Amino acid sequence: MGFIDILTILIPSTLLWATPLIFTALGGAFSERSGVVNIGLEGLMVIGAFSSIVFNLAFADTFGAATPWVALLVAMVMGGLLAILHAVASITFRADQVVSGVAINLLAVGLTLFLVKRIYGKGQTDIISEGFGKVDVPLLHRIPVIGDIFFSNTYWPPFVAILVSFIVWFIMFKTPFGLRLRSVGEHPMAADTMGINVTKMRYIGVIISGAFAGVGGGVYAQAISSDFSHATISGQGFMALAALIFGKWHPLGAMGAALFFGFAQSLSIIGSSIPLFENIPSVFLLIAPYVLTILALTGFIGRADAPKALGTPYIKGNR
Amino acid sequence: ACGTSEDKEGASSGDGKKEDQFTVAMVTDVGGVDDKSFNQSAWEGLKAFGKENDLEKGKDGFDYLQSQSDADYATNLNKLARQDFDLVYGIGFLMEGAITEIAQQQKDSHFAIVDAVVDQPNVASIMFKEQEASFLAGVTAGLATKTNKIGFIGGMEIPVIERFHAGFIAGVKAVNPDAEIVADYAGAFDKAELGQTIASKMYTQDVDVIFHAAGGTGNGLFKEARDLKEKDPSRELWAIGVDSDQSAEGKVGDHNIILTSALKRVDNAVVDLSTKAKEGNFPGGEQILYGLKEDGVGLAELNDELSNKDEVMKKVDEWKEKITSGDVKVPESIKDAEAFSAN
Amino acid sequence: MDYVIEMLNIRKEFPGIVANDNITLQLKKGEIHALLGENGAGKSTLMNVLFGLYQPEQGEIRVKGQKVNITNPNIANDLGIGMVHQHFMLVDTFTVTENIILGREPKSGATVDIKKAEKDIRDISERYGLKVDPNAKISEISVGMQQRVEILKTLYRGAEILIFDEPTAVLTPQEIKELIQIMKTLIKEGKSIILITHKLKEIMEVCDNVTVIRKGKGIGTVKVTETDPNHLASLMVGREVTFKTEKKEATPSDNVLEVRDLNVKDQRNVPVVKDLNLEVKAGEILGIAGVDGNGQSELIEAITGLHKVDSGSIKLNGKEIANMKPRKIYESGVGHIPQDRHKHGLVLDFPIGENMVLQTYYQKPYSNKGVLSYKNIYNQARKLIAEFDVRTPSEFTLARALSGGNQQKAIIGREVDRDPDLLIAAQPTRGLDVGAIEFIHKRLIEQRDNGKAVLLLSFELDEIMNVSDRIAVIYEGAIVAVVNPKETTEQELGLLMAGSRRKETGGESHV
Amino acid sequence: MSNRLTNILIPVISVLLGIIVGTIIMLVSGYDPIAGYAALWNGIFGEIYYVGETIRQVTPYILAGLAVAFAFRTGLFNIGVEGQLIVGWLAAVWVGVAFDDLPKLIHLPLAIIAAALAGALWGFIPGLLKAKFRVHEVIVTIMMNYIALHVTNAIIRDVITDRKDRTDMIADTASLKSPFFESLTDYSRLHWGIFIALACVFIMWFLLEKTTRGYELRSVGFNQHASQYAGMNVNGNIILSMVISGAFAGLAGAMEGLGTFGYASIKGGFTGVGFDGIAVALLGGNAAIGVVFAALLFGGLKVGALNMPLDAGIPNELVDIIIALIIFFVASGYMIRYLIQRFSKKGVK
Ligand SMILES: Nc1ncnc2c1ncn2[C@@H]1O[C@H](COP(=O)(O)OP(=O)(O)OP(=O)(O)O)[C@@H](O)[C@H]1O
Ligand SMILES: Nc1ncnc2c1ncn2[C@@H]1O[C@H](COP(=O)(O)OP(=O)(O)OP(=O)(O)O)[C@@H](O)[C@H]1O
Ligand SMILES: [Mg+2]
Ligand SMILES: [Mg+2]
Repeated sequence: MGFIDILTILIPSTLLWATPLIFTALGGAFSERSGVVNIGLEGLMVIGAFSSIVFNLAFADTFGAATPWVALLVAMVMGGLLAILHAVASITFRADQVVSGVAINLLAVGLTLFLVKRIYGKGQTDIISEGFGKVDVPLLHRIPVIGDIFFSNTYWPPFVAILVSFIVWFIMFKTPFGLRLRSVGEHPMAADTMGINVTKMRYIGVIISGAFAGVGGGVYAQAISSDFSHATISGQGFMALAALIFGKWHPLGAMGAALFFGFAQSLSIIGSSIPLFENIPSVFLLIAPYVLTILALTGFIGRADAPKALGTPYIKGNR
Repeated sequence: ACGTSEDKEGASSGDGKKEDQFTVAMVTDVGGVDDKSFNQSAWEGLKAFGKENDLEKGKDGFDYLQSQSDADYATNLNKLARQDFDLVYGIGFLMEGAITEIAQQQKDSHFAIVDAVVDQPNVASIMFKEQEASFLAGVTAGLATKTNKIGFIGGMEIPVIERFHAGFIAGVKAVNPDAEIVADYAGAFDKAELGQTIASKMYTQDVDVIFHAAGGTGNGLFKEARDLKEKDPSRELWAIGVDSDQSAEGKVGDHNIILTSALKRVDNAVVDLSTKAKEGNFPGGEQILYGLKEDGVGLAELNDELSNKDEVMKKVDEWKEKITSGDVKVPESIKDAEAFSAN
Repeated sequence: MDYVIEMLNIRKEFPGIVANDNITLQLKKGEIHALLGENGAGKSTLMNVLFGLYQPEQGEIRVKGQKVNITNPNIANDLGIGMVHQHFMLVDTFTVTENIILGREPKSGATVDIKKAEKDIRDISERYGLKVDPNAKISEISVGMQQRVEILKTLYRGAEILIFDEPTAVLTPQEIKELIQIMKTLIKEGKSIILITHKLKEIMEVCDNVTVIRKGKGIGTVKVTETDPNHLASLMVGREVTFKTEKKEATPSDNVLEVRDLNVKDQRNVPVVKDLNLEVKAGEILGIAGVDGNGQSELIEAITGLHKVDSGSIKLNGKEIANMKPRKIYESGVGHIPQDRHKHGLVLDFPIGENMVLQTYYQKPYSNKGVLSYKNIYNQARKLIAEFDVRTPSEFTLARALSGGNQQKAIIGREVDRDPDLLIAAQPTRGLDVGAIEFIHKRLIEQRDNGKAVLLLSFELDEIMNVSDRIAVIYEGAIVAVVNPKETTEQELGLLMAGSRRKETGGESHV
Repeated sequence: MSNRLTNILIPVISVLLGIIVGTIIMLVSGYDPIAGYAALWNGIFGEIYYVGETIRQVTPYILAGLAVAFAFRTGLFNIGVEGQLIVGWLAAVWVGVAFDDLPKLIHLPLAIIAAALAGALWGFIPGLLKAKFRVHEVIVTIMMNYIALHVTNAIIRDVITDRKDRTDMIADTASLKSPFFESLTDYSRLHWGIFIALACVFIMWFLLEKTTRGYELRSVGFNQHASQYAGMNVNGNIILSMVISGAFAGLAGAMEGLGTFGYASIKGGFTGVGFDGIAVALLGGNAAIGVVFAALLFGGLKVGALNMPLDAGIPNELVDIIIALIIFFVASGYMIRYLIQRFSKKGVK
């Protein structure tokens, strides 16, 4: 296989892999930047995947080709709704945020499978008919070489994800809202003395994280698995969390980390067809993404500093 | 659930309220009864058997339990045996250990296991000649391909999948010795994204027919094939399903990208074995092989869009005949398959 | 009436304690009004009530005669009240500008208008003489600068009434001088100030009136012109307090600590201690005077093994200890009262009792063959708590719940009780009230009188002058002069600290 | 109301609330809650067999919970219990299969130690990276989980066996199986491992609360700066903590490999026990004894739930929902505490 050939397979699949992780990690950034640990991303993705598939199955006839996009909105809302639970527990009731996140994960899996069995009378849904399909990006795919590698036989959601990453970066670092959100995660008492409603900001952060993770799950379900079962979301939420930390809690960093995961993952699959890697036992290719991540962290990414107030409930008048 | 002793008595003496009813149940692995694979197929067999014999779903007829993890197999099998089911199936090789153990403890209960061999007097082992089904799939693929490049996606590298793989290679070789076969294992049965990437790679490399034996991972193959077809309906590419007829997964507008499916008729085997047991001929301690001949494996309907459908069908029937008659022995290992030649 | 603020009969309770009990404070326009009280008397609480962080159970607040209900800091801001908190309320990772505008961001379109913000800040800082770099990150600027940011925050919000909660506790003398100047400018510009401080000298210098509270109760308000430090101290503590610490003549003997040609680099590999020479003798207190950031912290960390020594020698009782592990150094007879009690001194989430054996838990009698003896640990804790007057509900109370003064007393008790040959005390009285300071100074001198060596680091010239037997002045990583406190003045010290050589004593003499 | 009583009341009230919400869910979904809970109850206590199975399930939960709790108490978040468990499982079985002529007195301890060492090694790596390079342990442990999964699969397939999907059964001399318990509990798979788990509970408690080493570990967990100042070896303690945590997780794997299953097989995904361990630890307040109770609750509900589809026609995921809710309520103890205080105040008046 030629180098360009390899890239034409590698890049679209990298992008596709990374997309759910990007959305979810961006969500994580909102929550964690506001000071609330969100280990429940996995569960929020589950809700997103579930609701998008259920909606897709029910309304494919109504919305036609627009169905997956509308379903993403539904996933977004459902993710946001479930996240409220995390917000109430960890912000208002001062629950340990990790505990609450773990509960979110258990709850999401239990609830969705319970509902699937209740609704469909079986353990998994049917396959959707209107998923995210392959596209050639208009105009861009005509660019020689680049067009083939990046813009042909690809999907829309990755481009949306990358665009959204920049929007999130803009919101977080250029707008008053972003400044306030970050201040609440770094030093809530300082923010409080500046008249910022810490509780409100944290609620917003957590709910947005749910919405984004919902979209992440919805993208995964509709662009990749095409149905919903217990195995649809199995670890992607944790990978997104890893991407968030890897990317140092920065939206673009998280996007980069997610792309890196996607790349390493795709490489491990494409690898067996690259002459150089042909004779490597498959297990080495299978663990490559994870080993590479650890090496990258150890070698040149180094330590990342979490938002200072991450994980601590804000209690007025305490220090 | 009533008291322990009462239940036990029921189990050993075989009387009680279920006296005249032959009851049967199964334990699925984590896949559940709608995994579009052998769990589903087995459950359909149970339902068919139930219908034949006027049984109702439930404790007095036929039922199933789904496992949530490996640790649940034994509990579930035990539970069913304790509920006085006359025959309890364990679906999948993963249950080998659990059945072995429980069969020793519940000597009066009858068990059957699919895809593994358990050497106990009260266990019947159901094995399939997957290679025969995939051989026919290979024949189809070998004749359908235009590019002479054919793909195989395996779930995990385990013996069952290897049999599928071996038969497929042999089948292709039988009708199209020039065709090249590329194979990849995803390392998992439930990772659709892996299947999708592998399929994407293969299709990009000019492969035009891909056969999967990878459970849920295969969903990724179908997704990729559908997406490519949807984008470019004129493109000729195929996917071949496994275990049950997966043609429903292949619809793209007016097209369907599922060429055919290599069937593993767990349902037939279940009905067959249940009937034998009901009639008092439970083949305890035996290993029953279901192949083409026994209707235990087979090939699903060919896709109508296949341009040379009739020719392919003829060839398939020819080879089916050779296999059922015993003229051809389909290799079970990849090594033998590589050496296989059509004469 | 010309009161801008009237807090009348304020009562504020916390679970189990009345922090403010019927306190009245009236602030005139254009005055600097001091609020004085021991640690834990309720000063911060009262100010937090005024700033809207706490709601009083009882009492009334009037702003310019109008009765108001301040339920959150926003309302306080709107009423023109700004507060510089005791513990800075700054986001470390933000720039100066971002910290100042937070919550009141100028906008252009959807974005924060940083340009305009910076301009506004420059304008204000020029007007009040508060020079800052708007682009600098908080984590990269000095404490004095950080305080200016805090003041700017209030001015940016148009505050007319400023509350300063112990602003000078964390500042160097130079910075204090600047701050006093700033406060005077603010008054000239028509602002009114409430100042909390434990330093009576400062009150005498800048304030017009003083309100004294003791254990949550208002004692009364006096005019500064009609009082003196001794009177104020006794009002506050309820007994007579001595200021000039009584001490006998020192009888120094052998060198306990000898530092020769010491070089230390900081994390960024910049040399911060350069060819430093120093010695401390048994039976004396050596004070190190200097402006913050001249290598003091690194010097102490190098001696205690917390920081790598680049070159040079550190001898304790003649034995080389440079680059030994901290534990080895402690075991050879060093005690260390760290600068930052929260970060280094205590494990805040341990009970105060367990904190008492932080360096000795592995030794007998606190443990035996690796198994802790809680009985002995808590016996020791009880002993120290009694001996050092640590006010805590019990020895099982988490260290976090103690007030700063009591935390400090606990640390000092722990270190002194190990009876080290060399006791290093870094800013041991920061933020403490006069009563506590007196107590701690006595303890240090007691150590000296017992024939131990004490190395005292402080930014408070008063403290250095009062307590030390000799004073070493540190400047840019080296000791530039050693003086006898009886033969020098604060002015002279100040000059030395600013880098001017001391001609008459021969410049860089050996210490 | 005394603090201690409140601390006991909170989990109890949480369980009750969880059950109440579970009831509501069943009613709304058209199931019969009484039948549902009866099935659940019978699935735990209905037969001595189920009791045995519950305790069997509780065994690895205790150890996985201890692993998470231990790391937590020392300021580390070990999401890698799952991976450490998997390698421990494999190591135990490997030893169990490979030596068949050793006396039980040597073979069984050897297999158990192998599991602990394997888990410890898997914990050592993130510990080392955290200590030396300040790499966040959460990411590394997540990655190590996947590495464990693939590596153990490859070893089973290509090293221990000849391309088979599971190992042979371990030798009897390495087995934790207990015919005595099995006959006592009507052929449940209850094995001797529960005693190992309980011993570990004691070890964790003793180590953390009673020893100087535990003092250091806790101190480093709370405040690294102060610990360093006090002369403790901060990096060493971080690594040690992960190693001990990993060893507990490895032992949880040994329980599965030497007790419940007797073999190791290729896995398509995680066992879930390691992740449940997080919930168990947190529910148990990260205290050794708390972990035992949490594991009992968790294990009981999980085993009992298996009975719900057959006996009451209710999907067993309902129990997962209830467990999640209980964890929520326990975590939100502040709210319950507040309510209790309001309540008892009113009571006094
Ligand atoms: N958040 C709180 N919760 C409970 N009690 C508190 C709280 N803050 C302060 N207190 C109590 O109120 C009393 C007054 O505390 P405050 O901080 O106002 O003292 P202070 O006069 O500012 O002391 P210092 O001079 O040390 O700053 C303390 O003794 C303490 O017991
Ligand atoms: N969260 C809290 N809960 C209970 N009491 C508290 C709390 N925070 C502070 N306190 C109490 O507040 C009192 C005074 O604390 P404060 O921190 O004001 O002292 P401080 O000397 O000013 O400390 P620092 O030197 O750190 O500024 C102490 O008696 C302490 O018990
Ligand atoms: Mg105060
Ligand atoms: Mg103070």
